[in-house]
Amino acid sequence: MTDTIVPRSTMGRTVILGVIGSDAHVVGITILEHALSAAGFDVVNLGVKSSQDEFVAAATEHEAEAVLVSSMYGHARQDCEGLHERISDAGLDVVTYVGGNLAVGQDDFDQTRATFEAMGFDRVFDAETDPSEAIAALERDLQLTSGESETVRVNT
Amino acid sequence: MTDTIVPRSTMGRTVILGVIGSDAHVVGITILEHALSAAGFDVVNLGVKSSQDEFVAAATEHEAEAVLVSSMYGHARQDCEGLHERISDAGLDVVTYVGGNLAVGQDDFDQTRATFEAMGFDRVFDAETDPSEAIAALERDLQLTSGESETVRVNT
Amino acid sequence: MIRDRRLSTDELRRIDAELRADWPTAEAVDFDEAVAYHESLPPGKQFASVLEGADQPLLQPRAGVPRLDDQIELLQYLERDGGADLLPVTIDSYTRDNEYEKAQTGLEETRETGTDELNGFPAVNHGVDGCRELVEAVDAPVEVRHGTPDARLLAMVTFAGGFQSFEGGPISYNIPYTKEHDLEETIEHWQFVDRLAGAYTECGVTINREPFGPLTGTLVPPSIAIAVMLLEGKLAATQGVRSLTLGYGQVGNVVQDVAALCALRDLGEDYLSDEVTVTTVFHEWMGGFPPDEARANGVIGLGAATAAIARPDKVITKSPQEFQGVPTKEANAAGLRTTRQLMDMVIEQDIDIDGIARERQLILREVRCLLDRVEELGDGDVARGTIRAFESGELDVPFAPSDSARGDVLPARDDDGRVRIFEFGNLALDEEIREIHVARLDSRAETEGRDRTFRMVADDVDAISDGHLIGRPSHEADADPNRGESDAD
Amino acid sequence: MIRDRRLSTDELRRIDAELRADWPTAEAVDFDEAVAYHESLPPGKQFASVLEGADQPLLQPRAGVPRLDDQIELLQYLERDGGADLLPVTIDSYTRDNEYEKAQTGLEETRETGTDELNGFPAVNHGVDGCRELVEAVDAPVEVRHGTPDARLLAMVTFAGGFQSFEGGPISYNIPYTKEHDLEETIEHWQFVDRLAGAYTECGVTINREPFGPLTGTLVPPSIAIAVMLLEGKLAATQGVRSLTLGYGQVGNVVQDVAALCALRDLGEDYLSDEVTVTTVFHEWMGGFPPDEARANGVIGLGAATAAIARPDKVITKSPQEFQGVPTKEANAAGLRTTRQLMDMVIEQDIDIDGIARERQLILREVRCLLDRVEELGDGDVARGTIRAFESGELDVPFAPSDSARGDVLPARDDDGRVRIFEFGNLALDEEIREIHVARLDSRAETEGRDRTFRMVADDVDAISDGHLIGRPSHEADADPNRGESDAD
Ligand code: B12
Ligand code: B12
Repeated sequence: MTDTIVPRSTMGRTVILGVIGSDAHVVGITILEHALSAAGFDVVNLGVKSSQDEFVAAATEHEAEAVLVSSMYGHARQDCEGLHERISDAGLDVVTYVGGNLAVGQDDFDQTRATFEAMGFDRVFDAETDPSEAIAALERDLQLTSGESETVRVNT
Repeated sequence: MTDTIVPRSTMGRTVILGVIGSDAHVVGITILEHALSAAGFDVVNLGVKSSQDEFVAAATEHEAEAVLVSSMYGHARQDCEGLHERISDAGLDVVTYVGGNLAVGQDDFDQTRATFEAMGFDRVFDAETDPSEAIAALERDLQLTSGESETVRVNT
Repeated sequence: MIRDRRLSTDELRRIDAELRADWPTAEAVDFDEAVAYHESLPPGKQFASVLEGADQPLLQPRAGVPRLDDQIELLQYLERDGGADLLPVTIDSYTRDNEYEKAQTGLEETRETGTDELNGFPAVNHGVDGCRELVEAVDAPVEVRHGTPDARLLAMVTFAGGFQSFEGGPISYNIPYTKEHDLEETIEHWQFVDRLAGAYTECGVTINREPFGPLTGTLVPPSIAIAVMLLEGKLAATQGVRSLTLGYGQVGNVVQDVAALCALRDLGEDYLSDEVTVTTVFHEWMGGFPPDEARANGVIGLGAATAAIARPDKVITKSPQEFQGVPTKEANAAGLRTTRQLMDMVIEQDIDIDGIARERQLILREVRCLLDRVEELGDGDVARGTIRAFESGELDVPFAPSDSARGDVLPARDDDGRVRIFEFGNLALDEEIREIHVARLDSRAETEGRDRTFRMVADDVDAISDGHLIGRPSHEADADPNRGESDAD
Repeated sequence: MIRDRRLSTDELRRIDAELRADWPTAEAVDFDEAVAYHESLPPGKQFASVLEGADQPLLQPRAGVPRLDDQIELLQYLERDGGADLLPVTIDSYTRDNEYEKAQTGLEETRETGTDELNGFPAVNHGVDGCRELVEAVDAPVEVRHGTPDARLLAMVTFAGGFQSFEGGPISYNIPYTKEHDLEETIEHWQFVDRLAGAYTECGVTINREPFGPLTGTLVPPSIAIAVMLLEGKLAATQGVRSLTLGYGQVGNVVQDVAALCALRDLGEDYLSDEVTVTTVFHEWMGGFPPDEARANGVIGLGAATAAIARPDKVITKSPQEFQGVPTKEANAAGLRTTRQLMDMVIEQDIDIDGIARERQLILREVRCLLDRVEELGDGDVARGTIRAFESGELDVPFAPSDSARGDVLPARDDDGRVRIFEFGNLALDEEIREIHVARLDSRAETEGRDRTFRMVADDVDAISDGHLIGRPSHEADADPNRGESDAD
């Protein structure tokens, strides 16, 4: 993350990041925050134990283009229920990702992915996800096409 | 095995012990030999890589009451094929046991047991068998009843 | 501001009375009846005496499922097929937040759907009778393991429910587990828990208390963890706790881990009054695991080997399924047996590794530095000192989610894989000690031909799950082909 | 009597010609064409240079199934999902007895029934083309691992088949593997194998040779194993072998294992001529495994930790299914990954354990004693000396099934778990050394309050599979409730 080439296109693009519900696992989003920043995004990190309201409020306030929800402790389904209604109620047009250990126990990830896609998430990531995959996905979903992908050297 | 109480009844009872086929795993029968001797049996240990003929010849020569075949390396089925015909051809009336890692690979032991019982073995033992189990089985099969089970102290 | 002084019986009663309103199951709690109940339990269920009387490290897994019948089956299985010496109930996250209503919903949903909708056992909801049913259904003593900042009601119910050991503490169950809990408040809450444990103890029912040593589980420098253990130990002892098990989470460098456990044991005995019986618990690696059961077994194996050398009184085992989610009972038992086999094979051997004494010296110096500062800041009062030290960042924990800690300190491994401090923040370590850390990390940076940046920290956080101890840049290529994408250095 | 002198080209040709009658596939062997074939192989398949050039211990599993397509699939799997650095073909037992006819039947039956009727890969039956298909189908270099006393035809076919490493030797593939093979004869047969390897080497195709260090795999005292390695090394070097990997099987005591590997490496370099490149291989525990995969992972973990400390050039891994039978490919790969994770986590750490130098000294003294006597008995000729020493029992191997060894020597563990000699037989160790062993075992006997009898040996043989390193009487109760029955002491 030091002295990294980042695409200029990501600069000024705001993403909201946080751990939802009663979940206190902070290490993953700490790593994600650094990686997203290093890749040029403006990251608003809500930290752990963030409520659905906090996600929606932050996205509204910061005119965010994406909301990244992390959940590690196994209660993601319960904690995310209703989130997408709130997002549309707030009139937000954001890309939504969820990632981490999304089910309690030894789940079958395909099934878990289907569950969360059905809830409205644009992408669902498991705990093996490297930050680079999230960045690549954001670049695609926010149409940061290669035409715009001029790069700039950033020292973090 | 030192200074052990053994039932007098086992004394003078001869058992043949050996590893059949091309199998060179000697540690198991070494342990078995000591345990059987300590329990009072007269043990004729043929060692490893013993042929069916050697088992039959030894049982005849020593008027043995039991033949204990060990096989560890996975070729037991092939190596034991025909053994029981030879035993009856020789007019022997012996109890036959087979034990060890009787199949190649991760077998289902119930199936393996059935295979070897069908071949004529009176008892089939897996590699978890402790010598004491073989001794207990011999005492039952050779009708060394508790009436006879006077004991004697032996120093090995 | 709160002080480190023993709660009076009146205060204890008053708080107890208040808490009874929080959830209906509290009504069933009756202290005297509970003492009698504990006295009726056989010696094999007396946690403190089983633990303190053992001549080899005892093994204990983590395990919690929502339903009582399932929890009983799980613990019986871990006892029988895992050979666990001590058993746990791990409490669910809603209970940890005192959201008994949500826990109730989760429990009921679980009963209806048959799939677990909670990540642990909601002991408050199960109530005194549920807890006793559990305690009676197994042979080994059972501990409550949770992560609850305000564990007062949980303690009331579970102590009355027959449990004789209770994990946590005001710092260790605040800093790593919460966001907005005030440290002063959690100290106050834990004074109640510890006083309640003390009250049982005075009636002849020793309640073992176990501060949570691993903290955030992620590259916590040993001296920080040990300082927290001693502070919590002292706070508990003030309230009358007489059986204390101080914890430490494996960092993965054998010399540092053995040294830290020695230091923890020695300091525990020095720092705490003679009335307290101090034991130690070693947690197998608490950070991110490899996403592969075979490799996870390698991590567990190193924990077992370290335990055999350091000989703590207790070892908390991990399962090969740690990475993915709450393990199956089979995987949990497998973690116990892998640990047992390796530990038993090594424990009879004399293994003296060079450099342990020196590392231990360094840890001792650091802990003294931290504790002296707490003493100063509190004018001799541990409670005040602790609050002030965390406020100023003179005490700090890496990756702490709680607002009660600065979370400025950042760790990284040195060239030998020992955890050093990369970013000190305001941490109360003297210049000489800081120089040692800086020098060690400089020499690693040199080995790797790169600067000391957050990247190094991030690489170290991922290293074990990627198959290494140290997050070297050279490892990245083989660890994950996708990795390269985001870094052009 | 045979002598340790290099076979002439004529002798080599004559024997080669004779062997061609043994099995039809021998006809396809053409030395010059084979050299050209080897030269066409990419650098990554050149066994000796891959092994000798590595900067970390390389991992290699054991693996052999009867069918070629299955063997290819198996090796590709172990490479891809196990991360094996070096690959094996383990040869079946009939081929080891030169019973190519029986192997053929087993192979055909396997093809018909779909279940494996051989315990390994019948390379002679698969012939030169089959071997090459295998070598080409994988990326890593492949070694032939077998246990064949008369491996001449196997060597001819497999060397021509593109394999560049060949396990075994006249002692190590006789004493533990046979009953009636004469040692003089096996030395003669291996002179051919080694000369053939030498001939390839002289043409620029280095064939790596690897004497089988674990011998009977069961509590072999390190000095005995090392002496055998050096003797076989010398015999091979005489025939022109230039890449030698000397082996050692883990005994489970970390200090003794690390000391033994140091001693092996040092003596290998001292004792063998400078033209020979000596590397070492460490075999994870070769004795009886626990009948439980979780516990087996503990045994494997200790092997990995030991390897990380001792840093041999190569590690042969075990699988968690070792106890029961030939492992599935998944279990085999799991053994590799467990080993890799633990080894990689420890290898960057400086771990210097006390007492290694002293144990190493003892091993060195013992090996010198044994080798000096061989030298004497052979009037300076290793071949003769070896034969005579085994005849007289001055060299001996515990639990040796072969009539060529006395098999009088019996090992037992001391109080620290190190393998000592309990029954010396005629072993050529001086009085002072014997006294050390006796004293160590006496002190164990005292600890256990029992006499030194065969029972102790038997208990030690079972100990690891029962969950311990040392077969203490106190362990029996918990290990196996049936145990008690046969012993009333
Ligand atoms: C460290 C740890 C802890 C620490 C956390 C300290 C802290 N405050 O952060 C402590 C010890 C306090 C802890 C507590 C608990 N933990 Co915990 N913990 C872990 C552990 C070992 C490592 C997590 C970690 O830090 N990994 C390292 C980081 C870098 O990786 P990561 O978190 O996976 O994040 C990466 C990816 O997942 C991904 N990612 C994550 N989120 C998102 C989101 C998006 C949008 C994207 C694209 C990517 C992404 O990118 C991240 C960066 O690379 C995991 C198991 C494991 N993974 O090995 C268990 C684990 C997550 N914990 C678990 C549980 C259950 C708990 C507890 C409830 C206790 C309990 N019952 O045992 C409490 C929860 C308390 C609470 N209220 O949150 C379970 C969850 C079970 C489940 N889902 O089925 C796990 C899986 C362990 C287990 N097998 O049981 N834990
Ligand atoms: C040590 C060992 C070796 C040593 C043997 C030295 C020697 N000469 O004895 C060496 C290294 C030389 C070796 C070689 C081979 N081995 Co090996 N070996 C083992 C190992 C690790 C331990 C065996 C042992 O000594 N156990 C300790 C003794 C005390 O226990 P035991 O042998 O099981 O015997 C007890 C019981 O089984 C029972 N018992 C045995 N027989 C009988 C008979 C009766 C009637 C009764 C009642 C009881 C009984 O009582 C015994 C005493 O308690 C086993 C795996 C394991 N078990 O962990 C593999 C194993 C037996 N070997 C195996 C194989 C395949 C081989 C080889 C063919 C090499 C190869 N392809 O990899 C060669 C065979 C060469 C040959 N021709 O025989 C396989 C067998 C596979 C299968 N059946 O599917 C095993 C299971 C390993 C594996 N998982 O692949 N081996």
